[in-house]
Amino acid sequence: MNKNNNKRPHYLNPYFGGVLLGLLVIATFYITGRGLGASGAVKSTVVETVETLAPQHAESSPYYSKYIPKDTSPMNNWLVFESFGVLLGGLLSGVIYGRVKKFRVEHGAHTTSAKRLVFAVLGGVLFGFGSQFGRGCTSGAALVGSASFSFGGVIVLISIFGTGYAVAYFFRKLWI
Amino acid sequence: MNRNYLFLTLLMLVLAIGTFFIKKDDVYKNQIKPETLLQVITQPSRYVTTDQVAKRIIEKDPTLELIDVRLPGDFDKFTLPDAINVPLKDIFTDKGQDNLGIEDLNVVFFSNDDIIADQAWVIATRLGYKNMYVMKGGLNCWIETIINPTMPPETASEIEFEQFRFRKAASLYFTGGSTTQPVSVTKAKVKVRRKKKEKAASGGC
Amino acid sequence: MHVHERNPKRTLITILLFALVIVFGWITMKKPRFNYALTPQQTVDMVINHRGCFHPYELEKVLNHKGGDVILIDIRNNFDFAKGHIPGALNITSVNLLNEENIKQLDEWKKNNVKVVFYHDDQLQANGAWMLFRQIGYSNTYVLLGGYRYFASYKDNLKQSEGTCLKGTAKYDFATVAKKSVAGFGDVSTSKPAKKVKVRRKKKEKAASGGC
Amino acid sequence: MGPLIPNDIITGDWNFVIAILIGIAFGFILEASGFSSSRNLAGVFYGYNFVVLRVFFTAVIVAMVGLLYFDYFGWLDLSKIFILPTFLSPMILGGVIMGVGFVMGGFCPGTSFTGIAIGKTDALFFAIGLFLGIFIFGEAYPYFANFYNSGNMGNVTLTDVTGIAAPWFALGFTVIALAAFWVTAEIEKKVRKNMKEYKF
Repeated sequence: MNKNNNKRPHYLNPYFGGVLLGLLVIATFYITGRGLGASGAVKSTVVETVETLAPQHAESSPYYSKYIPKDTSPMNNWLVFESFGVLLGGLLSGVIYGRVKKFRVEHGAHTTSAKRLVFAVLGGVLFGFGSQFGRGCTSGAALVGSASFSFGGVIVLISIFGTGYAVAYFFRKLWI
Repeated sequence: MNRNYLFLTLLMLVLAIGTFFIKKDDVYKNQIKPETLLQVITQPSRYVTTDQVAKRIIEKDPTLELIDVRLPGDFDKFTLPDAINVPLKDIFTDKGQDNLGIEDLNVVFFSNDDIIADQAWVIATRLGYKNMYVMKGGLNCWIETIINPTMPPETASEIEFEQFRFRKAASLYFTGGSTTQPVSVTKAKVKVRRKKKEKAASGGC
Repeated sequence: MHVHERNPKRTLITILLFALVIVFGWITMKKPRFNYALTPQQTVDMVINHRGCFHPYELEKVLNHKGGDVILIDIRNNFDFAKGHIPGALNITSVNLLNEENIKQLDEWKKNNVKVVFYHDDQLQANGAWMLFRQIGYSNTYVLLGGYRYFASYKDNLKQSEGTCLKGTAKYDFATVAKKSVAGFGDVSTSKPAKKVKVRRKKKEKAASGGC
Repeated sequence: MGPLIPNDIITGDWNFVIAILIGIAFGFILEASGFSSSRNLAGVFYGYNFVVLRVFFTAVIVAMVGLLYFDYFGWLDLSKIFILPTFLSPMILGGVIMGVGFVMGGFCPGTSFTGIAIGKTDALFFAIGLFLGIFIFGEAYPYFANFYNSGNMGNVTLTDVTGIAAPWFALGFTVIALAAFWVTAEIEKKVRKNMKEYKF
């Protein structure tokens, strides 16, 4: 390895990160009896937005109405607070390791920033859409679900990574 | 590759294999501890008398769930009104457990006499179910006290006569005579009600 | 390899600490005093096949030979015991059965293959204690059929009890007895269809909600 | 003893404070492991960076094994924790869609938040995409409501479905994960030789 690599921003040893994350999952179960998550917070934001802009539509929709609590706002949700914490935690780590900079786009060698952004949005749309069928995303369903021996969690885990490898070839230009 | 990776791999394997030595009885999660079981077993509070059961059937108590633990053949020939048949051998199967632990229902086990019902009660209690009772004396006692009550001797106390009148009326009720003499039934019921539960059960098996 | 992947020192330390916590938990964990030796299935088999019953006629031998390999335990309270008990019986009130010294005694009997027979006023009241001990592995325990009451009334002629005092049988033909007393009998007691029960498995108590 | 909040050892008032603290820890671990970079994440599919696989599977096996021990010691009642419900066919489809989204977008929801935190525009766009995706789902929900609710098996665990005891799954996952760690380390070495431009 060349010396240049060693001066790059420092990361945790991935296994160390993994062990910490595993312990965090246990701690979360120990304290709250539930798991981590991320897509749920975006869902709450969607429901909140729709409810603010078109309250009647939100009430009558068979999907949104499931997530509108009677006495509080949809944003008054565990996962929303947790995701806010994720932002803070990411910022904290970024500051410590010196990775916080002005907004920039990261992309592979053979693609442009514009293309990268388009695919980021498309990927986000698919991920958001799929996470509703999957009852959670990689953190909520695949990670925490599998860790708590949930059958569905393992199904989502296998399904996400299996598909990822199956289609990776078609998007190689974006990354390699 | 650092040697520590080898240590990590081995350590993680040991931890994972270690989980095999802590295997718990996964099937019966709510099982109570033997010490607790002894405590409840020594309490006679699980026994209810045939009079109490009869009264609750007559009053159409919605919280009463009668479970007949005899064999299906016996059950088909005769059982108490609205009883469910869960033979003793099925008590802990999924089918049997569907009938137990239902919120707000009080289960009363009965059999020919009380032994088999009591055994069902012990097993179900061990499995963690609550609100269960055993009809003392079982169906034998049911016949002797409710269907064919014996007249108390002249010298008996008023309470015993009241009980007898109740049983007589109940007998009519359970053998189909209730429509012919509705008055006596209600009378008896009112009288019986005045008695406190604790004082009741003085007669029989 | 990148620098941060070269030496997983901190990972190793964390995992070791985690392992220590687990070892600590293992050591400090309260081991239950008793474990069930019989599954519910085995318990049901045992009671259905009337295993572990001690018939009154067997008492005769015990009384004549004085002790031997059978120990009688009166599990009533000591007041009832003082009023009268089977000769040679020990008194251990049922609530005290699991006490340290009694368990020690029972363990010894179990080791020496001594039959331990529980009795109360009748079979019903000794049934629970007997079933408990069978279920926690004391396969040398028995329950006296008929209980003390039967013994007290027939102590001079225990032989006749052979086959007679097994509880659990119907004394009457219920179906006929139940309908005989009244003429215009309805269908109340015979062919009533079983009540429909809301089949609802026991719910988890207060499980946490959540997920994404 | 645990879980603390469902057992009322900590009152529910603390719930949101705890949520933020747990979130901070979660975000820190993700960012510090390098999950804020989409190229690190996508590397798992092309063999040049297996950080996702390492962090993810280490977390899963540590949590699986830990939960089993904690349950046994009576510290954490596994019957009281939330088990993700299983909807078989919708979950498989959802996973497939998410898998494609992962390769295209290079993030997953949690990691995109940490990306935003350190100033990645692509992470921000991914999060906007997430918002749109869930919005589209909500609007189109009536068309596939039946499918969405099909295959409901309830809150089942692997043991409930297969009848195999949980330690087998813990050991199985551990062995597979450890083997994968050693194999992918070799793959990574080979692939990286050909990628002069990518800085780790």
